[in-house]
Amino acid sequence: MSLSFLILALLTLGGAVAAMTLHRLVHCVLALTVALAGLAGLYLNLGAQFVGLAQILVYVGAVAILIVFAVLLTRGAEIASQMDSSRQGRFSALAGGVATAAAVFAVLAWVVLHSPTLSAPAATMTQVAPQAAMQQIGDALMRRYVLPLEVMGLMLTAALIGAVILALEEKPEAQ
Amino acid sequence: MTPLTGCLLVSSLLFAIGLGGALTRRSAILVLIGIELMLNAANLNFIAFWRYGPHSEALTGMLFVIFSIAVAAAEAAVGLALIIAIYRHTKTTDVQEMDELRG
Amino acid sequence: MTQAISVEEIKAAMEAAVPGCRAEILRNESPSAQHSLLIDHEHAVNVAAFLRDDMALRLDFCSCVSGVDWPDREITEKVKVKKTVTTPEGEAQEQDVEETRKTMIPGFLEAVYHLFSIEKKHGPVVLRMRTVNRGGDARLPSLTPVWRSAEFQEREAFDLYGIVFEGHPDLRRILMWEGFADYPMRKDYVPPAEDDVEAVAK
Amino acid sequence: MVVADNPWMTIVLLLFGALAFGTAPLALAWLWSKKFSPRKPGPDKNSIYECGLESEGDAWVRFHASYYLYAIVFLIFDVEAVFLLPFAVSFTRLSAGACIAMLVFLLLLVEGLIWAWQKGVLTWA
Amino acid sequence: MTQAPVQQLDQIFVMLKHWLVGYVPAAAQPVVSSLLSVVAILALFPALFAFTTVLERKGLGRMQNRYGPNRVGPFGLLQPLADGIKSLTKEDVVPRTADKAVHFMAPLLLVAASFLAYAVLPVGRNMAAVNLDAGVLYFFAVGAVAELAVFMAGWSSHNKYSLLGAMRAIAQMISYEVPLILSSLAVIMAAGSLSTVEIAGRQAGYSGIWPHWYVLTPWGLAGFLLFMIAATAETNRSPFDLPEGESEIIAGYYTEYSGFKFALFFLGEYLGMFAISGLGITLFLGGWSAPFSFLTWIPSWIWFFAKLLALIAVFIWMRGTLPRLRMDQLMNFAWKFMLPMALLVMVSAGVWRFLPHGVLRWIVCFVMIAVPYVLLGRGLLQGKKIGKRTYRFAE
Amino acid sequence: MDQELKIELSKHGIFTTTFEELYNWGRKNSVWPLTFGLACCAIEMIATTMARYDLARFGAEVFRASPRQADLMIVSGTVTKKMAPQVVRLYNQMPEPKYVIAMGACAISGGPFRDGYNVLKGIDRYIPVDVHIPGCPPRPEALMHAFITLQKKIDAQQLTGEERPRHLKANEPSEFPVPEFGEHGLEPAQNPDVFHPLRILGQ
Amino acid sequence: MSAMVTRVVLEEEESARGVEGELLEISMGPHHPSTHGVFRMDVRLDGERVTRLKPVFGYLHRNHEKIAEKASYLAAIPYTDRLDYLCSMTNNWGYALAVEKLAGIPVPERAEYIRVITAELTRLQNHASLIGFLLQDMGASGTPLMYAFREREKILDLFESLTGARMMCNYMRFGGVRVDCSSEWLEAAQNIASSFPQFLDEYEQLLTGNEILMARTQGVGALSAELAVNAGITGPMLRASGVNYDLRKVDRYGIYDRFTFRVPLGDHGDVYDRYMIRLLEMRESVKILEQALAAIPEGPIIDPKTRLRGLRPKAGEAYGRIEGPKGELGFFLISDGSTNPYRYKVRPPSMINLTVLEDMCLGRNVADVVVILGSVDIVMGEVDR
Amino acid sequence: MLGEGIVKGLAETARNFLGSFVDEERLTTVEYPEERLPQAEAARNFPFLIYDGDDAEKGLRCVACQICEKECPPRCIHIEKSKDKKPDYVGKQQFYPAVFDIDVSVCMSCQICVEVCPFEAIRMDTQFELSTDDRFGGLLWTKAELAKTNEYYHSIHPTEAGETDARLDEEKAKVAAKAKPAEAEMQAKA
Repeated sequence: MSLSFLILALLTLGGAVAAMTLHRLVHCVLALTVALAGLAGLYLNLGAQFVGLAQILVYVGAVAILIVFAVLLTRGAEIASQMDSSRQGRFSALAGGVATAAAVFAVLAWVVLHSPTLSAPAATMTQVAPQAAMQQIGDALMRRYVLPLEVMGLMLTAALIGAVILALEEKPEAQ
Repeated sequence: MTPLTGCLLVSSLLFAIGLGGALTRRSAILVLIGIELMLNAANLNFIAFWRYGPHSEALTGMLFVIFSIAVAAAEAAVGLALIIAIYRHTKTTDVQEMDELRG
Repeated sequence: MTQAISVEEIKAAMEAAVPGCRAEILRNESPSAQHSLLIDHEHAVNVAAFLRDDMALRLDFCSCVSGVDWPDREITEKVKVKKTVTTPEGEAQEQDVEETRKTMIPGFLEAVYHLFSIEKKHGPVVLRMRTVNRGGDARLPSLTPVWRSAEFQEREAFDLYGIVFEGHPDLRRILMWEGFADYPMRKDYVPPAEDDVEAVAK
Repeated sequence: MVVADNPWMTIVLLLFGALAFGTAPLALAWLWSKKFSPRKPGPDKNSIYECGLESEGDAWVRFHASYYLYAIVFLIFDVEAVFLLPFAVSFTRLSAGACIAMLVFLLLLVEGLIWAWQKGVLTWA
Repeated sequence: MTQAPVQQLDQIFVMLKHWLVGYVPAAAQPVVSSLLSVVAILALFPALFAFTTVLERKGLGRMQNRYGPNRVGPFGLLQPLADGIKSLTKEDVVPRTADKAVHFMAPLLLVAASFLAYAVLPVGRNMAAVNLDAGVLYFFAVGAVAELAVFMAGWSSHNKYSLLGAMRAIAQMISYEVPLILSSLAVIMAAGSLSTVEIAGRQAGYSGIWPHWYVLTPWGLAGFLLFMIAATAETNRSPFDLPEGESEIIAGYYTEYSGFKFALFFLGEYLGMFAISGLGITLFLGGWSAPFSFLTWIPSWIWFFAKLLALIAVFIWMRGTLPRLRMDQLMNFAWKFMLPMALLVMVSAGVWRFLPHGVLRWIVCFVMIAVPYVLLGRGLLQGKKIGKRTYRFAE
Repeated sequence: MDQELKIELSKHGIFTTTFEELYNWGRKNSVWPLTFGLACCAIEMIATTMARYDLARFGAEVFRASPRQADLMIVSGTVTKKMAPQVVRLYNQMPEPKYVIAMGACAISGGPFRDGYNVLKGIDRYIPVDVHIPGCPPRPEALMHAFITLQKKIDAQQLTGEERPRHLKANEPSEFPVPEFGEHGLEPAQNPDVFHPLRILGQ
Repeated sequence: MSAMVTRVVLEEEESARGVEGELLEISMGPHHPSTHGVFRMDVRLDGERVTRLKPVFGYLHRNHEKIAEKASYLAAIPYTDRLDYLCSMTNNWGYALAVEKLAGIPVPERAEYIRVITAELTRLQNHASLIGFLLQDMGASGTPLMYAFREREKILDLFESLTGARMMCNYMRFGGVRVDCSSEWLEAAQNIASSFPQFLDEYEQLLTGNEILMARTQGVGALSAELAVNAGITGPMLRASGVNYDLRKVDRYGIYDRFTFRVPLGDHGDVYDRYMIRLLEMRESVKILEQALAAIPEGPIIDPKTRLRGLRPKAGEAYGRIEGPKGELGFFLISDGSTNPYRYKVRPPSMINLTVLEDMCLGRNVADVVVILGSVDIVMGEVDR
Repeated sequence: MLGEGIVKGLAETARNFLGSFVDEERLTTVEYPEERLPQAEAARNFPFLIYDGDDAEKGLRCVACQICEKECPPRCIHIEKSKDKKPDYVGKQQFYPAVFDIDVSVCMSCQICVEVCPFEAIRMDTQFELSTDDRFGGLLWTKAELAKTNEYYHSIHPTEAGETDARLDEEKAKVAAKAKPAEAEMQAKA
């Protein structure tokens, strides 16, 4: 457990907390990008170079932009997004949500900390970072994972079409 | 504490934060952000297990994360499109209000 | 720039085409000899539309719209009047007395339209309209529905002279700011006295 | 070989260096304003610039959906690029079959593109 | 060995670094070594930025029959220094309604992201700060951060022109990022690596006097042109400078920035331009390698910077000549011309590999690119009936 | 620093400079004007930046459209009452240090149009002007002369002490009241903080 | 009338909109880098699409007419210089023509020739710089404008050596011109006339075939002939819409009937046509220049009987107009027999050409607005007076 | 073909760029403070008053007829007539301006004052480097600042000054010719 891991973990978690609690939606999105960038740092720290960089490319470069556009497209929401704790029902919902999340975390943490396979200092734990050169990834992708790749292509196309249909105005404007 | 445990703890905390946000925030976009966070928490697990797991040369965890990123991105696109589509009708992105205005 | 058709002919054609319209020819004695037609308010738009669409005239191009201010004028003339005058002797006597008589010509605002024909390439035909007075009744029908080119110029006349063009699509102040109260191009406009300390002499 | 250092350390150092490079002059400027040239904010100076007029209406308005549509197409192609990069790296050692598989993958996305093109998504409103 | 002094000159900076690192204790050596690379980047490229601003102003001046700045210092070379001092001492105005934290961070983020990209650029033989296995991907990933910085600047200013400019900028950057990545894929396919160092190394050989640059193939040339056009758009340079289109939206997303923050935007923009040109050089123009085999005695880093300056000159040249595109044309150009072309370039690079050496593959690849070019170009113009016209005259 | 000592040192190849000199040198050589043309003089201002006269030689071709990035406002032409609030607001929105050149008769005094009901009799009624150029319109050379005059003025400014220019004093204003449109004219008609006219002889 | 109908339909469309995206209200100007001075457009945007555009002007309203009504006939001439401050010569001419009509003043032949020469030179420099400004608005970083001003400076030098001032020539007088031109001056003018086509070729090489320029201008801001006529559009803008109406041909004022030249006409009425019409008009102007320079006679330059100072025309009125570079420049004068005009009205082509600005811009992009405005060729001194 | 026009344009700017190093036509800049273009002889900026001889007070041609004051379109001339008279260039007793101010911050350089002046007393100067930071002191020119010698006039507008001098000489001669018979008459009477 290195220092860099700690810093990155803190960055990620801090970003995530900020993303979930800040008032302004745009701030939330910016905090989310911090969290995702931190996560990318964690991947890099773990030796997964390609995944880490892909994470930045896709999440920071594209998904964040997408969310920002969505926020700007639905501006009225910005005011409504505040956590209005004055109302009783609202407050209880808030408390309920937090409690559920805390409970989930408790269970997960308990499992992690008490799992015998994880706590045992197995030989695998200390191994040097596995090699994951780009070529290996490419080879693996094009040999063993060709089918998932094609499925992924199909899914991306479907997502494109679906999202466009949803986001497109119902009545095309009379140009 | 082993590095793997650390990763898993961070991941579960991230998951919990995402979950808490998704449950408590009223803006649909924020709910989506929460879900994204949960997905990413899972991804961290995959990478951690790939890194410290026994068959790292197989790259399964890594490729799985790549696919997962793709799926999450697609999900975000469709999800946000959905929010926009609903917004167009209800003029709100508040999940509760959406619920009330339904029908 | 020859007037292909004389003002009299136009007047006749106009009165024939728009029944009830009253037009008056105003002679211009200067070398330019651009005589004008004074038309009435009620039929102005019809007359204008006729002038524009008539195949012989085709005055499709309204070049210039000007506002003109004619303030109240006092005309002093000396008239000889027969009057019974009581002489110092106490006799009533009829006598020729020279008297200065002052006649007030009430002021009015005027809009002058210079029309040309792009199709027939003749012009100018000068149309005039006059308001009843310079005060609250400074109204004229707008010819913007007939010629779009009058839009800004009529607004300008409204802005600077205070002529209200009825039927104008967007009659706002154009050169001065909204909220300005005066009509600065009128002859009797006095600009506000600013504490104007100019360096005229040392 | 110089490049044998730990790459990530260099990058992190570069990140901090770059941030310092940006902040240092700003700090200097701040110091300057403290010492010599006082900042003079004012209601007019710190209002929004709008061609010399007072700004009316909110700048944060809702934007047109076409931005979002482009973002969707971009996202999909960005993700596609993530798959294409490893393919490109191992391309020289791949069989024709694998290449055809990639071509199919590409064609699927191109089909989406053509669909979007036809639908007018790529026409800026 | 006549080669020795040449090689020494070529590696002079590398040796200098080794020599310097040798003086510190072994434990600190990696840190110091990294630091030296970082300092070199942080010193060199801003200096290049300063130089380029003068170059640009003088070059534009010359194109417009005038001198350009020539009074401040010798040949006006101290002009950027004066500008810098001025910016530094200028009052910093932040609008009252602005989102101050985001407003402050945006220029920093932009500059940081621009600097980060230099880490993987090989500016000479053995002269890259780091050699990442996924160098090109790293470059694009870092570049993506710039988009966010632009958005932050535009949104936080709370100014209509700024937001409009930012939206334009993002739309433009995301649109051209796709062709940018796709056109570089062709090179990656040929080189079989994502490492910039390796890609540059692959092009260092010669056939006769001709180098093995990727630009010297049909797909490489097309890819290079596409890459450079996309790069122009990515860096908001004319004719793609819509986000700061002065005649339309004042100064775009940095309308509300003053003092040194504005200078930072300028710096960030130019750094982005150098970086992306550097990548273009690495990918297509053989990186640091000499254009002819008999010129290899000139140090590699001179070649890199010569190429960089040449590309910058082209940027300036374009700026001096071309009017700006319109938003819809820009987007159409990206999606309906650049993207299909980039895909085709990729496919043709694939076909290139599978075809036997000889004239045939040149012809096939050329046709594969030229025909769609003509068709798509026609589609782009004739779809809107754009072309030369004849006029009638009235006597 | 003592001037003689400085000359002496520079003879020996030692160039010294003070903060003040550097500051003034930087400011005077990097004066970016605001893209701001009002009337006829604006055309001559444009001509000044064109090839024949080339203001760029002084490093001043960077016309910035946003007042946030501009140093110099060249009031080139007639300021009407309708435009005056905008001009003052733009001036206010410029960050310090900022300079104003009143180019041409209209900008100085209303010029030939000063009898007009909508014409401001000189922009110096509302904002402080550094350099006035008479002329209608002044030739491009005259604008360059004014520019050089401004550079000299900047060069002579002190960084500290009581004589230091307005923008370095914390209590001096950096923005001036923007006049409002009244029913008959601008209100107020002038800004007494800035405008100190001569009295007419004998009054 | 279709002209009005267009507007109503567009307003209806506007009210039906707003489904997607809020409308952004932006004011472009009065301080805006592209608005040719202090012009302002209140624009409502849907995304980047313009759904409403209201021109606002008056920011340079210098009360020209009021001042001229208070001044003598002679003193109004230097003020006309400052109307359209790019073309003082043609403004002078327009005013002089109106006064000549009003007072019946003849003009000597040599003066007429000098008027034609200076007016055509003015047209050349106006059109050239207009194209420069148009390209500037289109985002070319100054190069076309610089080239245009390079040539403009040559013409201004010529004006200066003749009249003493670069821009505000104050040259023409009712009944002639102020000073005579020397043979060296005519030679210099001949040099410009013969070298100008080269410059035009260079200019066209730089611009005309440029795909970006074509894409930016073709089909943008199209104006139908019908609307153009009804809205009183004049000058190159009208001719770009295909209406053959050039006052030099129609009124044959001055001595224009002595020269052979052609009137270029466009078919689409869009920005590209306006650009091209101006380029072609410059070539025709060069032809007129060549003919005038070859035929200029000796003789007096001003009608000796005319009193410049204290001119008192007979009561009456006159409307005189000329083909200015921007369109029909008219002066309407009413005299009440005193030394100053009772009513002095300018018909500014720039302002009236703006009437259709909204019609041309609706439904277009913000960037188009700037280009369309640039192609209208306005000068605020004339719009606001 | 897509791109042809762009290439043409690029060629044009390149031609100008390269030309700027060899061709004067392609580098038209005149570096102002050091280099100046010769001013046109007709150039005008602001009016000045001519005086003959060395004494500005004595030789001033202006007779304070105030025509220019009346005709000046922006009314930037302010003249106050003297109470006494002094002889003008032909020896006739004339008023002279006690005060002659021109507010150059208002002057529109139209030269109408020159045109209407019957005494050839006011002419246009070519001096243009007048920018000042003194709004009131620097731009209001008094008689002393306005008065310039005839030699100066000759130096800036030689042709025009020559014509003026010729006209004045003619007038002088006329007056002298008129004066001669008168003198003879006087003598005869005596």
